[in-house]
Amino acid sequence: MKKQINTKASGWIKWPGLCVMLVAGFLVAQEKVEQTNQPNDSGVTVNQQAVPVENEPENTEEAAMSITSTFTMDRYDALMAGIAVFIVSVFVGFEVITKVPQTLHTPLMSGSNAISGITIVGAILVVADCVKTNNTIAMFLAGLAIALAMVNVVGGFGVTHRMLSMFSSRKKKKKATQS
Amino acid sequence: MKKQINTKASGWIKWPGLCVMLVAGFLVAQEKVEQTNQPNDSGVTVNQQAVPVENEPENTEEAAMSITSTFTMDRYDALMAGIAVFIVSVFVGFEVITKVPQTLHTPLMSGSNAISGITIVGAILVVADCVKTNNTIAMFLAGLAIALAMVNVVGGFGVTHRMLSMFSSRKKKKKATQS
Amino acid sequence: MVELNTVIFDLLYLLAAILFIMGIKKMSHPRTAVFGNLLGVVGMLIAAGVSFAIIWENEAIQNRQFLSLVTIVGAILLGTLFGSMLAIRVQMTEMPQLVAIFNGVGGLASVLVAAASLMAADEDPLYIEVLVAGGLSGLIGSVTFIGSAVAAGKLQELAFFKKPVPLPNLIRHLLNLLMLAGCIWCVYDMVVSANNITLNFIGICILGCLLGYTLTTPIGGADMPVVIALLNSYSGLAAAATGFVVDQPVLIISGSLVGASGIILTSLMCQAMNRSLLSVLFGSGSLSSYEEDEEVYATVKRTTAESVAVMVGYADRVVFIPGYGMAVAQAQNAVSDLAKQLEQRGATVEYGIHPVAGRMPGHMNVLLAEADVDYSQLKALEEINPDFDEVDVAIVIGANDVVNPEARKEGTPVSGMPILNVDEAKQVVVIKRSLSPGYAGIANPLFAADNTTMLFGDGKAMIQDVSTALKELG
Amino acid sequence: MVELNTVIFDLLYLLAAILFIMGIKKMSHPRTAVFGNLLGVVGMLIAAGVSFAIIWENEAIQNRQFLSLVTIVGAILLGTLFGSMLAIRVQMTEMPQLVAIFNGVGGLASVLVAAASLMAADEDPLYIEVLVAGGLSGLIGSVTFIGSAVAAGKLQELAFFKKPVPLPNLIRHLLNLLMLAGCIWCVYDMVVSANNITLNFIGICILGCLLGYTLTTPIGGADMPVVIALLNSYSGLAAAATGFVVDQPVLIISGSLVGASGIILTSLMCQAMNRSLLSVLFGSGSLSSYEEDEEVYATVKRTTAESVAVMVGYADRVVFIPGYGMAVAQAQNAVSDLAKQLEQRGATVEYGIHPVAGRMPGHMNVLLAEADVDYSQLKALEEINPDFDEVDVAIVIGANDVVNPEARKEGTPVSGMPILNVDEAKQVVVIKRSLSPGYAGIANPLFAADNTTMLFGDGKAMIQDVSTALKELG
Ligand SMILES: NC(=O)c1ccc[n+]([C@@H]2O[C@H](COP(=O)([O-])OP(=O)(O)OC[C@H]3O[C@@H](n4cnc5c(N)ncnc54)[C@H](OP(=O)(O)O)[C@@H]3O)[C@@H](O)[C@H]2O)c1
Ligand SMILES: NC(=O)c1ccc[n+]([C@@H]2O[C@H](COP(=O)([O-])OP(=O)(O)OC[C@H]3O[C@@H](n4cnc5c(N)ncnc54)[C@H](OP(=O)(O)O)[C@@H]3O)[C@@H](O)[C@H]2O)c1
Repeated sequence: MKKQINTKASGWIKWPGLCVMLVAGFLVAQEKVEQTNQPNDSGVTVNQQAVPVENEPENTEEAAMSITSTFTMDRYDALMAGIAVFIVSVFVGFEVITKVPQTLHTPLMSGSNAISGITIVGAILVVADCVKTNNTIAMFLAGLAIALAMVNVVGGFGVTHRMLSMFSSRKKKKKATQS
Repeated sequence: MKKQINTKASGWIKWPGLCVMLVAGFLVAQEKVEQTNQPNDSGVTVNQQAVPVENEPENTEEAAMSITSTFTMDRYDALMAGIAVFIVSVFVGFEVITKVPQTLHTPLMSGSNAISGITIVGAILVVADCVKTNNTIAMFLAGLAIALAMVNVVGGFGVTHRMLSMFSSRKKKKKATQS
Repeated sequence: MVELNTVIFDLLYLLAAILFIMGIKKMSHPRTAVFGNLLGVVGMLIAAGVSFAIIWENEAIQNRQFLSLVTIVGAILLGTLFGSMLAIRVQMTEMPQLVAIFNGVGGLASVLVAAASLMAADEDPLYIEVLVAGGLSGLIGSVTFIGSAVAAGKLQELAFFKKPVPLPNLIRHLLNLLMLAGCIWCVYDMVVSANNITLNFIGICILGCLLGYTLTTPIGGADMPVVIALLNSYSGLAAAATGFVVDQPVLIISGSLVGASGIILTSLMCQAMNRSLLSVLFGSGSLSSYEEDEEVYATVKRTTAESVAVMVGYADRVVFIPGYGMAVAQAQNAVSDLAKQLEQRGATVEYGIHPVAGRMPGHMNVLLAEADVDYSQLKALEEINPDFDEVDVAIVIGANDVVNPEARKEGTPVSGMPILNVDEAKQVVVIKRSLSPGYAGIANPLFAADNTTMLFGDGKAMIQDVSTALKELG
Repeated sequence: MVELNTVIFDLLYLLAAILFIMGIKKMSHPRTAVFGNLLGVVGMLIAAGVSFAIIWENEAIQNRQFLSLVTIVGAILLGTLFGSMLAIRVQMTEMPQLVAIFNGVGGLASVLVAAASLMAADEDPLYIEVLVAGGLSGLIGSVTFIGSAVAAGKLQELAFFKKPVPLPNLIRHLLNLLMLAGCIWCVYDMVVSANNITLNFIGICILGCLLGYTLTTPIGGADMPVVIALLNSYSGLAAAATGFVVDQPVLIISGSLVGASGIILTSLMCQAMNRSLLSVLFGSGSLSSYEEDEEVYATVKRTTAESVAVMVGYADRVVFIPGYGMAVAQAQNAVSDLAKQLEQRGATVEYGIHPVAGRMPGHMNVLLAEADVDYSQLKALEEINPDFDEVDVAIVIGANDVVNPEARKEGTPVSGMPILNVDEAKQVVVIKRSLSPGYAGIANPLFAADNTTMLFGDGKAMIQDVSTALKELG
């Protein structure tokens, strides 16, 4: 019976999930294509990276033409690999999480909440950009994001730990021997 | 008992496996770094893609300087994402395969053999390069690779199917009703 | 161009992702779960530490170090303070609200990161997929933020969230669709025109917030846990989208882990309540309230704590059926004490846990674990159901819908939901404050069954009364 | 620069990878396994079709279409021909060899792809990680290729592979290490000097081949299946490395799936044989052959097919223990016929399957499935072992090591290996051709036990004799 529920559940989740993911990936890709095709109708291929800070971005006509920088093949590869990471991770997620017993679903929820606090990485990294462009508002937002993500992380892991240590039998045994 | 075997097995496999993977990834990355640091000591950043076929590769001094083209940040991102794909896929593999029952281990082996025939993708794609550089030996090798991969694919899936249809009970029931 | 440090940092990020996966794997057993959680903590420390190291090394920052580092450290301290306060002070009964709040906070963080990175990069050329991912992150994040706020408010039973939206369903759906379309248009415009990025992003966020509100307010309070799990999934997806913005696989991996977790929990809950996700999200909204209560409840028998004590005092096998009411009354410790007393008298005590008892999956397990009940005594639906005919006394404390035999009939709001077959026990005691219905809002024929007696009163007080009476019994 | 087609193609590649994962997931039950395999086929068709479409669209090819397309199509046809011939004509008893051959073929394909892509790109600038991955692919691939060839040869018992390498262990290990170091140096040189790529690559391949030979030849034939599973894992890793060469996530995903599968099977086999992987790979090589056979076998009792027929004809519960000998004798159909006869006479028939019976994991299951035995009759070690004292007759056909009670003692080559407790059955019949030992090369006290009788002869013939005698019995 329990088994059946699991199978059925993963059944109806997985297919739409995958479809949505594929469609989303496709949309993302589509957008890019349209965009990149536009400025490049002239046959000029612009290979400009945003990374090198040393060379000040030259204000050539290409750079002015569009604020979005051109999409290199490598960049595209990175994006595709990112999508692959996403898809495979979803599989890992399904496999790993269907093994968590019912009893632990509440801690699982708060624990995964804590993990979603990983946005703190993004929040911290973005500070560099804020400093670079000297954008105080962005800096404020980033700081707020860090604080919020930290609430998520500390609170989530903390409360999960509190719950889980209630489940661990060691504590109980100690009490039992005491009394 | 069966459970125990599984857990223990995955225990001793996983850690060394992960370590090897990390070390390998690190080595790969290391090599790259050393290489890229060398030619770029002069502070010149070369952003040259190998992809655009339309623009003939200009034989500037940079291109002649090193046969290995420069490593862009995007390229690096793609590589990192590739490593991430690898790691996560190994997890998926472990999760999915530990669920295959003993009974089906022989078909699993031949089936996974067939899947490793995916090199056929690489073999076919490389033909384009061979044609472009007009390299007949490479073309011959690629053709051989295609044939070998195809043996793997057809043979592997075929024999797996043969084995698995022996397991499927339908055939048996039919026979049973016949006799 | 690629420095050694970058490589090491990125590998450490991947290590963090691996630790998260291993952590969740370890959650598959209560024995190893604590360790799993610690693995997660280590992973997060690594990830945050690496990010900090990257910032520390950044040239731009090293010139104007002070402000930015103060911001970061201050924000971390602030977050830690609030987070640990929440973690330490929250009551186990308030877990659903807490999870909702965390969801909302996570969603808002995603929005802010996307906003900051779009604004800060305003003058630089922006990659297109960064724009798309940023837009998605903003949309999902703001829906999650407001949606979770509404959910938390409803669970806390704040008056503000009680008034329904006075709109017919069709118009509501159309409006939502329109807003969604508006969001997508904003993303599209942002990407194609590439000019008014900030404006568009603000538009996305506002529409997302509205959407979060209109999507969640019509959903009934009983369905909130489902919504929370779904929003949990969304907050993961928002994190994954942020991963595409800042180009970090670790965010993508962790985000999709969380996304998968949320969606699985959502579906399991729906299954256990025998409802489809669609009917939860867009369903008829108001369930027709059954009004034949008086008829059903004609034969209800009252009892007293003393007679319950006599009944259980000489029983061989007692099963407690906890429900949401136990959480409200905070009766878990009283129940566990009574159970220990009964065990000392030689009875076998078990707990029958319905998958959706309480207000979130595994809610009862957490409460009982808090009260030191060994988890080997907690029996799941399919374990305990075949045994009910051998149970001497079943004590239903604060549960209602999960023991409602109406679920076996057609056409009721709980039809088809698997229930605990309490009515097969030899004797049933139901402890609740009145004859008022549970969250599904329908009458419960169990209360009027021949073998059922009702003990009216607050769960904790009643259980304590029984305990006392039992002690006097000697 | 990025065309719409490219995007679609890449998404289709990912779809193929998803199908592979789903396919292996479906392998978790015999009922769905056929469908799972078909999913794999579909995935492969998509992947190959997409690759072909990409080539078809390539400009360079469209100019000189003829030759390249002929090459591709011709190669595909050739491969299909050989592959299907192998798949259709192979005997189920030859599965280990076949898997070894496929492994080798896969490894060689990886080498060739890496070689072709390095050579073809000779004049273009090459990315460094492509070089590294190409080198790895060449190394792993050639080790896999020759290693698998040796393994297949050993399993087929070709004379050539029987002579051991006349080198002491230490020197052998040193030599191997040296070769490995040489390979790594070649990769390094290829990357750093970036000049003599072809030369270095050839060096890698030659060293890899040598390494494959010297690593596998000293390993005993009984350990070959472990080696094959390990090489299976390697061939997957080679494919993953190729994925980094051509920058396709689908190759990485599928390759690591195969890699994981191989390594899990390796470890399960080692566990079931109670040996560590290291002792299999580098172990002492020659096991000390026990020479007290005569003493052990003093009390062996012979029997005839007729008396076995009488014995089983009136038994209530009969268990067959198949081993490698059943595969050699191809006796599976005869066994299954005898079993059906017994069932018609009212006996319960089961099969006790040891995890390492035969020569590869699940070998016996495949053979018995071929002979139409229902898989509910196949009992695993831990299922059947507690029941042996209630078994009337245990018929051991061609098994030896897996029923050797010596395993319970210390200090023998099979010590600690879990065995089928056949000796606890009321009566035991062992069918084999002689008293010669099994693959572990040690005597088996079971043959001389009080309740054991030996039926000497070819497995198939003997079982058929028993069948005939049973029919005459009426
Ligand atoms: N667990 C989940 O994940 C989840 C998710 C979504 C929805 N739900 C829904 O939540 C419901 C759960 O069912 P349930 O049986 O646990 O609870 P329920 O049906 O909501 O009934 C709770 C009962 O507890 C009583 N109660 C409240 N406070 C009390 C107190 N202080 N002392 C004693 N009794 C008290 C109430 O009656 P009085 O007012 O008369 O005392 C009420 O009838 C189901 O409808 C389920 O579908 C659960
Ligand atoms: N399955 C795996 O994955 C795997 C992997 C690695 C190693 N192994 C090893 O393989 C061995 C498997 O044990 P096992 O008990 O199945 O087989 P075994 O110990 O190798 O013994 C096979 C027996 O079959 C007999 N035999 C051979 N041909 C026969 C014929 N035509 N008719 C009748 N009998 C015949 C042989 O005796 P006669 O010559 O006297 O007839 C021999 O004693 C174990 O040592 C295991 O460690 C298995």
